Amino acid sequence: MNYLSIRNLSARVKGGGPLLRDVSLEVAAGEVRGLVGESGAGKSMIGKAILGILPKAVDITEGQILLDGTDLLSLPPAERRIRVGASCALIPQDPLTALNPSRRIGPQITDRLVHILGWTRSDAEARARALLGEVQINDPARVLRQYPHELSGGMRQRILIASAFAAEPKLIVADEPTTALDVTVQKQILKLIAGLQARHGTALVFVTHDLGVVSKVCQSLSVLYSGRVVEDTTVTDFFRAPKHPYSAALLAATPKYTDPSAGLKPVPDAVIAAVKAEVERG
Amino acid sequence: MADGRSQVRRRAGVRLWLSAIWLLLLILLAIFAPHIAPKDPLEQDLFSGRLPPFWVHGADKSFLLGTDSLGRDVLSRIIFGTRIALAVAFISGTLTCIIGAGLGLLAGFYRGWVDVLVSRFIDIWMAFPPVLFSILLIAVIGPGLFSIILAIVVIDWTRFARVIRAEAMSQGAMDYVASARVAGRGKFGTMLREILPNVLPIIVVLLTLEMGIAVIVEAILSFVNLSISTDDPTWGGMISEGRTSIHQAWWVLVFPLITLFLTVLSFSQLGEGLKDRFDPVLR
Amino acid sequence: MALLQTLLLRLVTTAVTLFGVAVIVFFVIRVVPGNPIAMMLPPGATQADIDQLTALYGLDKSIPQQFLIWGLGVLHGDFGTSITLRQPVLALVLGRLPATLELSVMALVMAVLVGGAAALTGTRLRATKVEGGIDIANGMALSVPDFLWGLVLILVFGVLVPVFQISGRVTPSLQLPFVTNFYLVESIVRLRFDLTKDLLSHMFLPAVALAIPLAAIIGQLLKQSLKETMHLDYVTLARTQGYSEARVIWREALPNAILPTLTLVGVQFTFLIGGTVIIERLFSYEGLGNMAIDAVINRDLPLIQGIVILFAVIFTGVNLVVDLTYAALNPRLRHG
Amino acid sequence: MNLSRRSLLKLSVAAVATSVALPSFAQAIDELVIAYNVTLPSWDPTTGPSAVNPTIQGLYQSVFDQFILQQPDLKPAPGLLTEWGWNDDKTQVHMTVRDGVTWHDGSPFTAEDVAWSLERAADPATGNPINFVWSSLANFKVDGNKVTADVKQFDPTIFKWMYFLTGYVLPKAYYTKVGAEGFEKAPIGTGPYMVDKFEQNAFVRLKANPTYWGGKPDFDTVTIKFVTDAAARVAEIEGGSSHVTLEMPYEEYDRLKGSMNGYATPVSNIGMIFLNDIEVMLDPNVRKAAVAAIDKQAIVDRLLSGYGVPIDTLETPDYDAYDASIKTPYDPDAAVKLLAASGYSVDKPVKFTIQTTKGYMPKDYEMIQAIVGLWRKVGIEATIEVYEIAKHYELRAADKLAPAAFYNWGNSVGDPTTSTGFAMFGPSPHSVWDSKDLIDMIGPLWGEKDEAKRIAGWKAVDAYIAENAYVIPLLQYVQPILAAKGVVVTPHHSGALLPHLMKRA
Repeated sequence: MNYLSIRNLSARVKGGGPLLRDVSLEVAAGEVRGLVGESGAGKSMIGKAILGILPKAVDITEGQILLDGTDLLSLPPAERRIRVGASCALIPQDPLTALNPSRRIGPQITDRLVHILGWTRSDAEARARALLGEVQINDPARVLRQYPHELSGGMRQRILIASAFAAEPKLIVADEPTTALDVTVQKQILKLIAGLQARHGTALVFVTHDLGVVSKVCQSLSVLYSGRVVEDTTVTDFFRAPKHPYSAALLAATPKYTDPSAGLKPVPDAVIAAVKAEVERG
Repeated sequence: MADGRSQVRRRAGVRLWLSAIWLLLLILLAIFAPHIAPKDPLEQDLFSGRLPPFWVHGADKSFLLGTDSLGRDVLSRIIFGTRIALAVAFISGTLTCIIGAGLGLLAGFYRGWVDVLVSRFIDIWMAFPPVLFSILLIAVIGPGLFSIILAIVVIDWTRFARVIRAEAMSQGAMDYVASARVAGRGKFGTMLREILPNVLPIIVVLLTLEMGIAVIVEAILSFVNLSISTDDPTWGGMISEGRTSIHQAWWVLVFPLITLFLTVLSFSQLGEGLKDRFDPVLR
Repeated sequence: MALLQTLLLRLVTTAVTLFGVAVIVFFVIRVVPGNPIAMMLPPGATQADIDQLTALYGLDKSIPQQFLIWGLGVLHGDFGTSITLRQPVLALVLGRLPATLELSVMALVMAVLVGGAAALTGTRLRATKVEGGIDIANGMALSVPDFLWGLVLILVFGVLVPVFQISGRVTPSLQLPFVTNFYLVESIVRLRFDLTKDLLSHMFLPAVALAIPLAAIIGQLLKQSLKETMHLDYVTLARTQGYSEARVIWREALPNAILPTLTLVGVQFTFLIGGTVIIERLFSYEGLGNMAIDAVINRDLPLIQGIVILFAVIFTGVNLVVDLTYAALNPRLRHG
Repeated sequence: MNLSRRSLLKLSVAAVATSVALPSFAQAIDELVIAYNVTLPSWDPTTGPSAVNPTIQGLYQSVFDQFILQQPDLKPAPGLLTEWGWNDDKTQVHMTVRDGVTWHDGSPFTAEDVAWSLERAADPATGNPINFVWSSLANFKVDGNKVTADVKQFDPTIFKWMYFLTGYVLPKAYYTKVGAEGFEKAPIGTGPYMVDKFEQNAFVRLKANPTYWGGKPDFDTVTIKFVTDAAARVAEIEGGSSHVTLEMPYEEYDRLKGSMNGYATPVSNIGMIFLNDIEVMLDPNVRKAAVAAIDKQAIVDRLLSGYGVPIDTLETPDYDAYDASIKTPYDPDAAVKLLAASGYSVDKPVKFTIQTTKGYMPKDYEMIQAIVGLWRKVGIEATIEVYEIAKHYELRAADKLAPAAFYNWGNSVGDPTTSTGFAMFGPSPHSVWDSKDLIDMIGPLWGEKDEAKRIAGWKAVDAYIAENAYVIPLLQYVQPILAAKGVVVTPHHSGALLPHLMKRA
């Protein structure tokens, strides 16, 4: 039984157009699944749906989100909150705004362990120090007492990652965790996430528009276009021979490290028209 | 490619429309007062004093909302009172806005000694207790429409100045201003063409709120018996006159109060509505 | 070090502000028609009497001269004697300040509680009928002048349902063992809760009348600031961690939303003290405001001067305190 | 002076309550609470602005005694002075001082206190506003319980001032010991009540003076709360937190008098319109038309719920020089004819400004609005200008009042000099009409030694003023007083509300 299985999930804006169209997705325990697509394709919307943080103006019209066998959508809000809080975590996109400016780093990691998971304060603090070590922060005790504005973007993202893994979640949703960082720091952060994921065996849903990132971190991926999953395959098969024309075009539009002079080919209009038609047909 | 976010339409502001309609109604009343008002607001008849509104027993149908202690028609006085209320609201509102926003813009954008001077001026001005200062002011220049407007402008311009100065400062720090300067435009030109348009929405919002406040200040000054000296009817004057015979002729106080209340409410809801409309990021 | 430097700068600017206020008030009230001497002329007084009385109160000298005398006096604590009350102005004004301060602080506390609750509920139930209702209530509270709220309260609680006292600050027949003029504070300190009850029963209605518009303003500002904070990432992150909506608002959004509202509350507080003039008049509450109106009506120049200067000191003082608390609360400023 | 049946009804009968008594007053009142309409600025009744403020004299008369006692009907009676008068050629005055009286601190009251009080009033340095009257007496001599003084300049009203503004006796020993500021903090007098506790602008608690020469008052403790807002005063008495209050709107008096003891007494305070001898007012037709066009009875009945006595001269029925035969009847047609004679009409009205206070006296502003309305019907267009009472004094002292200016003139002594005299005598800074004919007519009356001749002289002046319409007298104010069932009040025609005249029902 897969840890996370999304079945025929559709969502629309209140009094507006569709956002997700009949999305189905399976993620086994410990698996790293990439969600790929152009911005606005609905990939981060799926992440938000799993964690239950969809904007108020978005309604889920049908479908199920089974987490470890239980459909989150059928649970009463309070129970769903506790279950997600205990077993899932989010690595946010922009570290600069994802930490509460008026509170120290320490409590922002330990509070959740104490309040939601019922740990003792001392265990929580020990855990926080350990995790900061795992994300290569050399003086954890001092950092725990500092305020967010005293730290760089890279440091903050490390703290957020540490905070996510601290609760030993079964599933982590990483919502484009490196987009807001500059390139040099990106590589370190990706290596960090991959390392921690392997060690902790956490299932990871990795939302990104960068196929390069997918190739380095993910085992499988789903390609999305305008709210619909157009292809669902393993990373190796995708890069060897993408089945769907849109996937192939997408791959072609990505710079190859191996052959920099190959030049970029934008997704041809014909392909766009075809996939649009397919998606509209529903 | 349908991006969900752009379709989140702002819920049509019912309150916004209601307040706009009420204010339009007032403007019409003010302009066509002589034709609309059933009676001459100043005409007295001591022997038909304190007649109740039409639906109450013992009413005189020709006085729809009853008469005050001097036998003047309450409805006509409210209608003519609209003229003074809107005059006070628009004139003092605009003046406050021009002076306050102007100084605020200069201080916020030019910084330096201009900012120091204006800020000191604001501090000194805000150190005066508002109501007491207006009483003193009116004692100097004597009561009357002009002095009320002056009193409101003198007290409230600091409200504009402070907000616009802060806004101009934050806008001034933004990149689009630097790029305009790089494009060789003079400092004053930049302020007018770059900063002002972005600060304008807030000015408009503050302006509508200020108009509401002006109407209330006129009512407060009437309570302290310093409002308009002439016979011309003002809502504030009617409310303070109606106060003494609240038990016998409640309508003399209640109807102008309702009108004042709806007007000020409309101004504030209009201000709120505009604030949401102008807000760049759709909430 | 930075904090000390800003403090010094602030003190200098405060001094400049106070001096500016003193000069302006001094000249404005001397230009006011209706000099106090004319007030005292009984039937039959002759021009000689007028000159003699004017000299007695030192009003015959030129205005700059009068300002100099007054200024020197102020430097060593003598603000002159009130013409109508025939007592030193400083003693009068300081004697009355505690009553107004207590009333204003009580009104502020009420406003913060009610306004805060309205903002939190408005945010918690945003985009629902409840929030619409709260907005309307805020609008209504602001659309009626506070003296009319006072009137309504007098009619309802003074006459129809006589639950609260409607005039004065304390029941005259009570023996007050107080040393300072801070009756409320001292009654609590001395554990005389019977007196506290009586004081509160007198202060409740005027405080409510003052608090209503202020609560609306605080409610609107805090809700606006809260709603903006609710969209920030760290709030969303907290939701994913399992915190309930209410706790998210209380723990994450509120602390960061309070800061911008604080400065505005500081400013409103000084307007509040200025605004007590009307409410004190209506409730015959013997604070600074009530004395101020009599001073203006009777053209008691030294007293008006003293009252306005005191208001200026309070205003600049409150501003200073607000700025310091803002710096203290805001970690970015505290840790340099 | 015609009294319509309706207003007569209201005046003569004290409306004793018949319907159900207010529950909270069933039991007897041990501590009387009065809601007073003005605050007491200072305790020295002889200096500063409060010394000439008529509305405060009631508070002073509860604690201090005047040289001579004024009875509720304004007539004088023996007070601290049992006997007083001039010598034959009126070059000296003599006074006999009552004995067996003590100050509130127990010290004895002697002739020394009387002499010292008079000397102090005569001394310009103390700032007594009525100095010009008291300085007409000099070199006071005390002999046992007799005080004599020389008359530097004969003033026929000197003894009347002894029961009028600043005519109070202060304790010589105590005052010299504690000084002005000490006296302000702990004032003592010989009056019916002693000051127990005073809270500025809030209240004063009085304790009955057990050894008062006029008999110990009924209520042992009296609290006078200063409640300047009329609506608040009404709420005080209706809500039961005060037993007696005064000066509430007449409509409220009518509403509440049924369920309480109500008293409506004409007092020594009149509403009038000064006419300034400038602009259009120089034309007698305009002045006479202005007077004839005012229906004073209608204004009293409609605006003041009938509480007011229309008057045609500056004297009220209680005053010494009152002459009922002087009439200026309401005659709008005559007004139109008079105006036509000077070329004015409803279409081409005469224009001038009328100044008035707003909210200073009951319905002052509404009365002027009503008068302007009446004037508009006959061809007079007056624009109203509102000013504060302080500005009125300023303009009057500088003789810069508008052609017409509303004012109220208090005169609890009832003597013509302090009403018609000071209001109409050119040289006095208080007069507004300064024509030579009136100055010559009033001049000799100041020093007239023969009382009958003096009064007759003033009556002639009043008639002359009415005939030439040099001023527009309007009405004598009626003071409304409401008291709980358990309290019977004796109103004083001077308008002073005196706790020691209040008895338990």
